[in-house]
Amino acid sequence: MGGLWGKRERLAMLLLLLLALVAPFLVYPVFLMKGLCFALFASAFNLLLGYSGLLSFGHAMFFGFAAYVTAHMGKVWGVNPEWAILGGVVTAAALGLLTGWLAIRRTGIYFAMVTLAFAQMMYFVAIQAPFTHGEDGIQGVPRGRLFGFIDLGESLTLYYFVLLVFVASLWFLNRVVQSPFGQVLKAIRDNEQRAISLGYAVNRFKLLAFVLSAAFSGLAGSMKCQVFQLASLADVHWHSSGEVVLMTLLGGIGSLMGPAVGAFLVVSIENYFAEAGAWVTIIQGGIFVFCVLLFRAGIIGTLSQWLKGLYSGVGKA
Amino acid sequence: MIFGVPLQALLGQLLLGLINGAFYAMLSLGLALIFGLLNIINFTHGALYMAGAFAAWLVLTYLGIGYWGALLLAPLAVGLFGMLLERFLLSRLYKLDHLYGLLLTFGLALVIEGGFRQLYGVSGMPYPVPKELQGGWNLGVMYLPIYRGWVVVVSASVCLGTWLLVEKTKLGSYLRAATENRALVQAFGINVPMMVTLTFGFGVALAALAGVLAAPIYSVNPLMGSNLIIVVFAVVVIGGMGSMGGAIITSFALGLVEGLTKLLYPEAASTIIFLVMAVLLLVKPAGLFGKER
Amino acid sequence: MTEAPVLLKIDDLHAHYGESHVLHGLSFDIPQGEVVTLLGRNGVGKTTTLRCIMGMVGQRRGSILFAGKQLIQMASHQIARLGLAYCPEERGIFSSLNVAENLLLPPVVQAGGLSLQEILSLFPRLQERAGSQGTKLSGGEQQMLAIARILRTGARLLLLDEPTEGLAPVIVQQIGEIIAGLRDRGFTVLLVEQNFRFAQRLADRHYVVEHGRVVDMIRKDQLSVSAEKLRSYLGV
Amino acid sequence: NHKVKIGVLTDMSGPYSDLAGQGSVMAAQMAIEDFGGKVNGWPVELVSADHQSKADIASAIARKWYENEEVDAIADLVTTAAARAVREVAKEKGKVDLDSGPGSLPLTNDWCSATGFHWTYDNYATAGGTATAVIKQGGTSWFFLTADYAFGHDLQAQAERVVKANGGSVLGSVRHPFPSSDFSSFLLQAQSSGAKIIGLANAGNDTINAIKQANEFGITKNGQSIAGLLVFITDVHSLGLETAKGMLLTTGFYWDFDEGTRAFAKRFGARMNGKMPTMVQAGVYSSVSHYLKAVQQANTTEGIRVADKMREIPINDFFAKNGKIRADGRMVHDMYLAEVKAPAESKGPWDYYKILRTIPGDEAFRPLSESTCPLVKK
Amino acid sequence: MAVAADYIVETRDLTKEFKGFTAVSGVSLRVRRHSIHALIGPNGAGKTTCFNLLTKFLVPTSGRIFFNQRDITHAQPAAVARLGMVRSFQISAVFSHLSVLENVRVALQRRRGGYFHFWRSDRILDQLNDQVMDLLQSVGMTGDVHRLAGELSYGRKRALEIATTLALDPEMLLLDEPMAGMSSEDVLLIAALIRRISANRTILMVEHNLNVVAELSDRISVLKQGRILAEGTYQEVSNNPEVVEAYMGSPDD
Ligand SMILES: Nc1ncnc2c1ncn2[C@@H]1O[C@H](COP(=O)(O)OP(=O)(O)OP(=O)(O)O)[C@@H](O)[C@H]1O
Ligand SMILES: Nc1ncnc2c1ncn2[C@@H]1O[C@H](COP(=O)(O)OP(=O)(O)OP(=O)(O)O)[C@@H](O)[C@H]1O
Ligand SMILES: [Mg+2]
Ligand SMILES: [Mg+2]
Repeated sequence: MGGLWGKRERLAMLLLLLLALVAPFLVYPVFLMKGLCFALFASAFNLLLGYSGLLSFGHAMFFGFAAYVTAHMGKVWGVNPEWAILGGVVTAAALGLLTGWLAIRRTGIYFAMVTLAFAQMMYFVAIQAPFTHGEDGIQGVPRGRLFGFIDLGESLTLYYFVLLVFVASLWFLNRVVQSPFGQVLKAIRDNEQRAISLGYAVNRFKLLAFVLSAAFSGLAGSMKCQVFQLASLADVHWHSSGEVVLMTLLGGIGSLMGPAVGAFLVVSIENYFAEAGAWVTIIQGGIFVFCVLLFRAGIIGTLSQWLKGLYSGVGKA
Repeated sequence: MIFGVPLQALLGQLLLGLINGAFYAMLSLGLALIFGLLNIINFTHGALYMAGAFAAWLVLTYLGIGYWGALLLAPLAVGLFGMLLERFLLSRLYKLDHLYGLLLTFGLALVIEGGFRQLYGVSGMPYPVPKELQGGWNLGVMYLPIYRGWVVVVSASVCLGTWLLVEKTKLGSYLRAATENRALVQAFGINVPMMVTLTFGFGVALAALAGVLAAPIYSVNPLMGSNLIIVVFAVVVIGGMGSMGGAIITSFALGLVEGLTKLLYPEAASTIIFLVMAVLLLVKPAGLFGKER
Repeated sequence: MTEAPVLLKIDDLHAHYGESHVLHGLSFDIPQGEVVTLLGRNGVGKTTTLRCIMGMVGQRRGSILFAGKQLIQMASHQIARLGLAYCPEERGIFSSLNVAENLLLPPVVQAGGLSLQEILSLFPRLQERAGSQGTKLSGGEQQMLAIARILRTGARLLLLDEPTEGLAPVIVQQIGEIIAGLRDRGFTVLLVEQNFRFAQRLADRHYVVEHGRVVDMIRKDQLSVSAEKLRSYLGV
Repeated sequence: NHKVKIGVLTDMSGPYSDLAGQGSVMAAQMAIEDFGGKVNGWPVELVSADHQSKADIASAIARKWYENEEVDAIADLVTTAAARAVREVAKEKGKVDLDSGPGSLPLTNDWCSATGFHWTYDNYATAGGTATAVIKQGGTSWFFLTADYAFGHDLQAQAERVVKANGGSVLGSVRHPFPSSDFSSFLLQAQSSGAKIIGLANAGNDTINAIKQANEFGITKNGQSIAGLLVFITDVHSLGLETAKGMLLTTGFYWDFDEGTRAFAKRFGARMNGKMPTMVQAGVYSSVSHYLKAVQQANTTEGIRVADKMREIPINDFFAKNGKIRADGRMVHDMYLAEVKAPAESKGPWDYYKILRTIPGDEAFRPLSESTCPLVKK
Repeated sequence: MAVAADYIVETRDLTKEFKGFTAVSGVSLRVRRHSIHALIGPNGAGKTTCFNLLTKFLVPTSGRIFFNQRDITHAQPAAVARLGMVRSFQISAVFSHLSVLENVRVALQRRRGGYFHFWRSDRILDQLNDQVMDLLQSVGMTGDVHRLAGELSYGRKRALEIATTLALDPEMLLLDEPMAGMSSEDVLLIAALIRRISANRTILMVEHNLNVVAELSDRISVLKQGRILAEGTYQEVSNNPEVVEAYMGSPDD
């Protein structure tokens, strides 16, 4: 509750940040970057699901199309990465404005299905449009030089760039949640009629949240394109939309770090179990089932409940 | 000539659309039932449809039980399995946000599909059309395999039966009420957990039955259901949540629309349903036959 | 005055919502065929008591004996089948059912309830609005519906949580008559009421609840002498 | 610290996991074992992973392997998108990739690289080979069912080229979404076109379902024939001979071709529950052993030098007789035109093909002179 | 269109039909500025529907609505609230996952402005806490400040609802059965509160508790089957035999 973080949370954050700074020397950086991109994606998604109560089943369109635009700008137009990324984000935000404007008129499962429908149409566009190159995608995108002089070809440089973007975005998303705007958003999620009767034009709040979420999903997509140097159909497929839902749920809806943790978990499964071959999806499914049954409020949610229990137990004693 | 297509060809295509609609109907009915009940999109639905087809193949291969036996046995076995899933896994989540059910069923679907894939590979197994239903009729507009006609008949009668069961008995009221307020319905003396388990089993059995019907047409293959869920769920939503009749009618109607698209703009055949859904939901917020709350 | 046999006996009932302990050893009896009220300020645990009886509160312990049967471990559908029915204060009308479906939803558990005819003649309003979606009814109409639907079930013990809330004075009077009539037919009623003037005329005995405990019991014939005490409990 | 490390990156859970997948890993392992597990005293290690047919996963794994885990060569790479993604990384890192699974031509044209090899087949060979044979049997008018993605389009284009060059005609085509399960509508369109041949420019389950349903709708009985432009033996296995009999197809390998292939297939089958190897899996064996041979002779694992060596020495194993690698990375070897046997002709499981003709490598594959690969000196 | 300035709200021939059922029919209602006006009538008479029409939660089938001489017949509900006409709900509407404090603060925030500021910290909202406490005190809820609204008992939710509505400091307040479900003690408290705040506001309320109505209201309109049956002071209305028959019933004790 509230915007104030306890000492413990701050300390934990600081430790995490330190860990993130030295991580590329311990773990393969590209894996870390992939994790960060998806963590950002899930966090952006969580802004909508966790704090506005809107389950979008079409976020892949923002993620994927931002990646396409970044790839196209970087590869075909040869612009610097910062512009290519900005291009991706703006595309996602514009797409968010357009689809959100229509979708927020619906709630619950209907909202989910309208967003899914739009995403499927965008998927169709991605298959048919020449610039996306069908199922080959746009490959071999140059990583380029940031601002013209920072060479992102270096994995380590790129890592710190991605980390910076991630931390800044997460900070910002958290700020949105814990802002006057975020407070109203939570109220609307709880009881829309009541919020209207208090004089809030709820659709504008939802739309703004939707666009912000889309823009940051786009940012995540653009960063992913930057890291892997490709943009592909897989990013626009409904599986991606579903995956981000799963990541968020896995980590815990409506918590700051939950979606990021969920994202890292899913990416790690894909990464570390890739060599288990065909068993990957079975293991992944098993982990999902296991997590739901064990961590019933998402990993972070449940952990923090346990911790709370511990502290309050100590406090009472 | 309509849309530059000879009337003959058009009729043939529409007929095929109707047949596909029959599959959608069986699947969407079960899905709608389960969604109405638990408020979750049952992501295992596609996997259990596949399991139904596999059950048919398994009893044929290992027990020598043919199509007719499978038609009964497969839905029974899969329905029972579904009931176990509900009792031991899903039922633990009812106090949480409905979304966690999605995570669980999605995970289960991965496990089930993965398991079959490990055991039987992905290329699929041949399953013959039963002797009694081989051959076809020449309808003039097209050659209609008898088996496809049979599918339509089975599907239509199962749909009708289910619809009567749910809409014309109090079961429907209980189900709808239990979605809104489980505790209160139970406090009226209705064994809600039991009802949920049975209904879940029934919905899943419908999926399995569709699987058995599909086995002779498509190859029996572990991935056959994996992309189905999203389309079928779209059908349910277009029909209007909570409306069994809506799900049935929409299934057949969308089969037709899809058939027409396959003729006029085949590339868009798998997208058209979503286009219809987007437009429809923006115009009619609760789908074709749904009630606005 | 000879005591009727006890139909419901609650002893040392405790209930929790998560970490908050709401009922602290609440005990009281309801004799067969009486109208009994629970009185108390907002938030003292009256509703929770009713929900415990119906088995709708997850964390409960103590003893609830109904006609000699222990209810504390039972699932709520089994409890209902023994002949108890509950009308919740927030009414619990189902929005996905229309008025008629709402009315017919609770299954009849015992013979001897009111017939549909009788119910509709008591609440003609429900007949007029029969096809309307349940939650589209006005607040008072929903209240009538919530009461009406449990009258059909034939349950011997009716738990009514603030049944007069939101009803027009004429209807309140009518509800009073219905409850009195039910008592005459041998039903037992446990009533939670804020409208003391209404409760006063109907009830055979009143239990006063404070902080999750029954702190006092006042019989109908002692009301006048206990007026001062009541004022201090309830501010009436 | 010297060792040789080979990665098999393939589809282990998706639609191509039967024709490649675990079998490809097994083939690679057999190649290593047959080589004695060591090259010039350096141990040979094998790793494998599932790319789920997704370009991004393939790219990520390839990058990790090449950069971080000292993998020297990656084999199989079924599906073009994955192969393409790995090709980009391999090119950048100067490492070897051995494509046995994918079929798209650009791998040896626009996307070619000095260290990238295309081993088993390509669309030119399978679609072209089959179309030529079909036309020679009198199948002059065609209608295509094409999976609506680059791979399908390419298959269709390759077949069309042959059809037109041989005086045949294309009466129409329909692009179906990928993947599809119901083909009845498309088949009806094909039927009403009156074409003698229905060309299936798709793969895997799409092909299987299309053939099954063509049978069901009596299309094959009514005088029209189906030509699968890319058919693997696992597809035939799944269809059953009753449905697939008489179909013509082009393959780079058939297990029951000669002593060598039978010997390999027997060993393979013993380890794979009796399954026979597909051309992709056999190709993986061949490409890995050739790679090891080149490492041995070049006495290094450095990509460019091994690749040069690979081009130098001819390939002679059960898979290829006198195979050679061209400048564009194409491994040229003989292909086979096969006809699916009728059930009565088959002596047992996996006895599916009659080899009608050996298509010499230079005829089967697109001439080097037509290649658009920048490495080809003109 | 002359509307006398001493009437803050005026409706003309307001009618609302639901699929062939007329819930409100031809209601012309005038509410005098700075008065407490009660709307009573049997269940289902159309009182809540009138509220919904006034606050634009429903669109009237016909008729017009004026607020402060302004035609608001076609305004959006949120806009009406911002113009200064705010309602409470008959069936409690609280933000159940927010604390009691936050519930009230969300309303205050609307008055304060800056609610689109997604880049600022919500700590600036703490300035509002004193005001929140005052409001909670006035409904006797200081003990529950940090509880989640969803966990409150029924009666407490009603009290919170009133505090939240008051937080907007509206010119015109529509209260739908504010006392329902409250204990007698709280009824007195809220009645006193309503009396106090009515000094410079207009209040239109629906209430079935006749003691409260008699005690508080300056003027009463009685609605029956969607039409105005009678209007006047409590004295006048309660002596009208039609009203007694349709609504009040035989006077008790
Ligand atoms: N779901 C819940 N979670 C947590 N606390 C709850 C919950 N429901 C009720 N409580 C708390 O339990 C206590 C008793 O509530 P209960 O509803 O039984 O009161 P009540 O006597 O019926 O009050 P009222 O007259 O207002 O209806 C209250 O303090 C309330 O805040
Ligand atoms: N959205 C709606 N659709 C259909 N009928 C409605 C709708 N809203 C209200 N009604 C009907 O209109 C009538 C008037 O309802 P309203 O809620 O205005 O009554 P009320 O005067 O507030 O009654 P109460 O005192 O019981 O709250 C009722 O019969 C109700 O069933
Ligand atoms: Mg209560
Ligand atoms: Mg009302």
